[in-house]
Amino acid sequence: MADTGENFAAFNSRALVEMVGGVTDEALKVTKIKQFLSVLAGRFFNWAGRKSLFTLHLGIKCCAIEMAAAATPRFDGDRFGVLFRSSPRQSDVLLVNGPVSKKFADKIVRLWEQMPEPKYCIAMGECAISGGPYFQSYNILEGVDTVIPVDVYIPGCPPRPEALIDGFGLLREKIIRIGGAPSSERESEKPLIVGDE
Amino acid sequence: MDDAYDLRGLIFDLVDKTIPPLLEGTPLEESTGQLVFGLATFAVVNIVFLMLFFSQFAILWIERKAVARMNDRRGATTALRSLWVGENGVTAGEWWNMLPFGLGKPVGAVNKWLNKKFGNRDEKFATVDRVNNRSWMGYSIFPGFFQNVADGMKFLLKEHMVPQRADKLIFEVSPFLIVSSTLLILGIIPLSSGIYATNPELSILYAIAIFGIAPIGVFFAGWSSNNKYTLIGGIRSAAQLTAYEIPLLLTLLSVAVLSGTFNIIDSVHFQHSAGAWNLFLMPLGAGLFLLTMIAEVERVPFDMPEAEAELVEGWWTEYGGMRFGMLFMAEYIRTYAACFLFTHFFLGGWHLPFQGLIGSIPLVGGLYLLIPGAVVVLLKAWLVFLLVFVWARFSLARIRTDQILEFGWRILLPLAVFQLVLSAVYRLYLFDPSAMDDGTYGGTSWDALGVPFLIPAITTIIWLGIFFLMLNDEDKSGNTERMFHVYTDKPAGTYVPGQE
Amino acid sequence: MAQMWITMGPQHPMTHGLWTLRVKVDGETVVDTEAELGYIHRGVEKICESRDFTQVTPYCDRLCYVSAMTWANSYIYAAEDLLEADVPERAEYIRLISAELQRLASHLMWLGAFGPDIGNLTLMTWCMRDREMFLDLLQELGGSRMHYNYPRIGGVKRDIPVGFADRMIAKVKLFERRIEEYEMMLDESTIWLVRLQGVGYANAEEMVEAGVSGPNVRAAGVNYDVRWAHPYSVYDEVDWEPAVEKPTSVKGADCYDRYRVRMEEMRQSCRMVLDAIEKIPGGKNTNYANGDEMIYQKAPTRAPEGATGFSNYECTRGASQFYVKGGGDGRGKNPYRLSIRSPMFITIPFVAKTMIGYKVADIPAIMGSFDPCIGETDR
Amino acid sequence: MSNLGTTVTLSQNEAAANDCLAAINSRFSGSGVVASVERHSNAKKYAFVRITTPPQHWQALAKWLRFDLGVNYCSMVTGTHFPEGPQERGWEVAYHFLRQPITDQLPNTHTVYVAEKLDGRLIPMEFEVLIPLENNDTPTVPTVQHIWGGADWNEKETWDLVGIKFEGHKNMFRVLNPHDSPEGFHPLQKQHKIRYHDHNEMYDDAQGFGRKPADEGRIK
Repeated sequence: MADTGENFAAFNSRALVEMVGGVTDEALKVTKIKQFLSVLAGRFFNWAGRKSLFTLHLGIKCCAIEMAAAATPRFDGDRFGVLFRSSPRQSDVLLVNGPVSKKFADKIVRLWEQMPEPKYCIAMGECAISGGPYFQSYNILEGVDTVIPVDVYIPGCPPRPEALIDGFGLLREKIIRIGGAPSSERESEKPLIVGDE
Repeated sequence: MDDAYDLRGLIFDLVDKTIPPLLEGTPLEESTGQLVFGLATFAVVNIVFLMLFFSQFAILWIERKAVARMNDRRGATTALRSLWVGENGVTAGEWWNMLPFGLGKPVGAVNKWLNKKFGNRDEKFATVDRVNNRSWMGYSIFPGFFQNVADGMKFLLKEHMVPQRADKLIFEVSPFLIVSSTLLILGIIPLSSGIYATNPELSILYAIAIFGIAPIGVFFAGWSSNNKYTLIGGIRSAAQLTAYEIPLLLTLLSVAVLSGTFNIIDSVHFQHSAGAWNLFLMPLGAGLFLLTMIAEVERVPFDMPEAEAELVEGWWTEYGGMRFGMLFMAEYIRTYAACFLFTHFFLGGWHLPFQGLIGSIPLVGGLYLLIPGAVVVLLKAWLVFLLVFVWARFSLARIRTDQILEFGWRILLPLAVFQLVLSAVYRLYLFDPSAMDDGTYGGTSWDALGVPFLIPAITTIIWLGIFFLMLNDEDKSGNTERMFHVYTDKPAGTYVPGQE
Repeated sequence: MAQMWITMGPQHPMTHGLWTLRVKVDGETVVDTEAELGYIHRGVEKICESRDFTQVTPYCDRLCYVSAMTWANSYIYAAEDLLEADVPERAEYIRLISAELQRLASHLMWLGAFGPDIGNLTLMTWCMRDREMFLDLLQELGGSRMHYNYPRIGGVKRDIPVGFADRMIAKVKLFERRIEEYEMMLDESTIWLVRLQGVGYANAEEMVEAGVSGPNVRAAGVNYDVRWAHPYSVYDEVDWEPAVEKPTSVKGADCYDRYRVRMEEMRQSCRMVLDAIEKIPGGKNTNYANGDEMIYQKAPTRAPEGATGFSNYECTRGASQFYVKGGGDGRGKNPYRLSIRSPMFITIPFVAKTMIGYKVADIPAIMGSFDPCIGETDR
Repeated sequence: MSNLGTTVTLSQNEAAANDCLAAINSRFSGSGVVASVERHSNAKKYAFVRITTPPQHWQALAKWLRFDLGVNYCSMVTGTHFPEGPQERGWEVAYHFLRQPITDQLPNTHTVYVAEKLDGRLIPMEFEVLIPLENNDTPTVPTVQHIWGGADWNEKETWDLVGIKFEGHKNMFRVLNPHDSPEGFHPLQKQHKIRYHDHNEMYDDAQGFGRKPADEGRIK
């Protein structure tokens, strides 16, 4: 017992911290409090993430007018937490509301890369989905999904503001499922389509 | 008069009773006093800060609701009516029908009558059917109240981005500079004479000094983001705040001169014991204080630093995630602190209006005096926020930079000096120190010629007259070419609301 | 401060669309500007060469997203010039009414976008709110909120529904009151005046030299309006006056003049539709079936090689012109060449040069007062 | 009915058009410049002046129109490609001009034109100038950028889309197509076909998910 190599003085603080941490961790695991806390925090943050969707104030074409109409008193998207910010750093949703031309393609990719994760992309209107009436044009990409992964498609030319709000509702349901996963990790997620049965 | 609810004294007594017996015989015994003070102060500070923080959600909520109503209907000019009269008689959930025993029926009747009287006369063309049911399972108490909570928590989740070529150290530091200096303001703001974190002797100077720190952080943020918008925003902010600090300081100096102290709580006490609120003694000072404070907290019409139209988001364009959330919160804390300071300097703090008169009524007066001072202060602060900050923000346009600076230097500064002289004259020649009384009824120091409240009444009437003159001085005959020069059959501005 | 270039756009609150304004500033003063367009160039002219004359109308709807009806009418007049179609008078009246309602909606959209430029957020929601009234009216005609595809070559798609006249009169009379509310809020606000008056001067001859037209020129004091210079519909039969402005300086019209002239145009449009709905032949509460000769006369669908059609139309932003060549597709079913003249395409470079010498904070005021619309600019 | 906005009558319009025609013929007779008075066949059947000029006379004609005839507004420039056209008309440039009674204003005044009292140059009039070009690969026409400011960006656009060179045009660049478009790519020339021009691949993928643009490599 004399020379087991252990003595009280050699009991350093890191070991103490590890021991205490392990004990509390075990205690939390045994009493299920850890699981409870993690589930609770996940629920709360998921709620927060889907209740406040700041949208980038980007007006490309016709649908931009319906986007503005959706924010005004008759439709009032603000009651769903849809708020428009002018800076991509502070926005969660990139609402592509118009055709993406060759000249604008790299710009919109840059806007998408400037947005912090978790970020979502909504393709609003036929032009953003497939090129729409201009699918034959020499200067228009066939849909924004050729350059940006799209989460929700809102068909219509232009879709009514109710459809836009419905699209945000679909995005909420998707966020309930995927949580705050970054856009690179949800390539497998099938995009949702408004009005799709 | 001290507030009846002395939370601070209560907690100090509690700690003083509980702690010393525990320390009997321990080596800590000789430092009992410090320990008691530390623990009690810790408790009080926590309580006060929690009260301030949770009541701040009400600020954001009030702004959202008021703005929704203003934008719904007539806009700022008549929006306050539509705060209680809903859109076409539709309020956000007919909450009065949810009260038990039909207690809310009279409210509903009054609402209906108000709608018939003042509501839109064009229900059948009404193009806005604002969704009237934001309730949760039928209960719509505080609809939309927790939206701000969701926003704040979402910011916690967001990725933290620093621009590649930004000056990373300063970029990271400046939000904390702004937020910490803003939080320090709340330390000296009393909720009543018994509920405050700390009460330094020169708290007015302290408040102004702290208010002056955040602009440095703003300038750092604008410069370090390596973005031209933020750079212009930061420089604008520096120039504007320099121009508006000085009138603010002079206005507060005139307040201090009038009330003879540099302490916020003492100035509130003075207003009561002298018999009249400062608002009625220096309306000009109150107006200057509000103007300069709006410029200090950078809200419309003085929000050049974050002018959304030309500078994308102003000096915080590059901030995202929780940094942006903290900056956003700091903005509103500054606004809230400005409302509190106005309440304490000009609206008599925690003293009820006509406390002496109504308090002297038997029965009712006693109940009236039972209203806690903290509630009075909060209500006054929210009212100031609603009537001044929100209303101005959503009814006015944005002024250009050079116009802002010219206004500050050429108009506000001389007016502030004039107000300082005026308050000195009031204090020296019109003030009767012998008549001060710190009782329930307040003093009568501002009586003159035996007429009660003569000086405040005359001052208010004079300033209201000047305000009215300046309101209607626009020389229609002088600038007919400007106002009425469109080739039209009906000139502009001839519409009288309420007339068909 | 040293001079530096600031790139505003393509995503910027000032641009009202997708384009880039490169500004060289010295401190807060604008020294030089460059405009760059083409971010939503769709090649409509190329696509229309493979569509027949009826299929072109939806593309013309989508040229300008806030005044679809006027652009569709503009193309329809060019096609009628090419195909030599006759239009019944009731259809002309309906076109006039629809175009003027669209003009009201478009000017409201302009005012709503102009408010945030100056910093007044309430104006946006007010205008969008009142715009919904006219969108509902146009929806009764065209069936959609924005893109109606309503006029046809030789008439209109369908007649005005029963009860449309009463609803329209009620809403327009209400809106005349609302205009006075706007003026009560804006014209009597000193901040609004000091932000707009004396900013962005542009005089008439410079603007005409540069190709600017429409309300922007009328704001400079000259009442040149296609609707009386080359009248194309029944504008000579209804009661109206071109809105003309008195500029207060030799330097021409400033932002306030342009704001005033558009407010006045809204009044005149109200006056016009209120008069036209009374004078409409066939009665305002009768509804003719689709294809009835009161509202539609069948037009030839093929144009020979070499035939050309040209229309000069007072759109909401100026004179919009179409130049159509027949004989495409070998059999003359398609236009061989469809050329579109957009007023904003010529105006925007001029406005960019107008900003030189003013402050950075004036850029949105000047740009917004000219009412840019990028959909018709880039085509 | 007020004194503003009464319209120009057809007789005024006809007379003004004939005056312009006579002036043009007296000035440019026998130089290959052919002018005629045409009528629109749409709404009000208004008359306009159509001029056909060879490109070498175009600048002289333009100066004369601008400064002598008071044609102060260049509204649109249209270039057309006729691959199968005759040798002398393989390309065509069509200018459209308006004569607007625009004058600068003294302060606090506005001009109220009473249309019945208008005469001479104050009567609004449309002009259409057609310039046929040789059927070769480098169609060239002298610019009028320095005569009408409004022609500046119109000519830029015409060169960008159709590929007609305006010699003497200063600061010519692509206004609508991307700056990195290949040299000589002018989409409105007839040899360029639109995507899916033979209507086959259109209906393969209705949702358009799997479809990638033909020019995917050029972006990003």
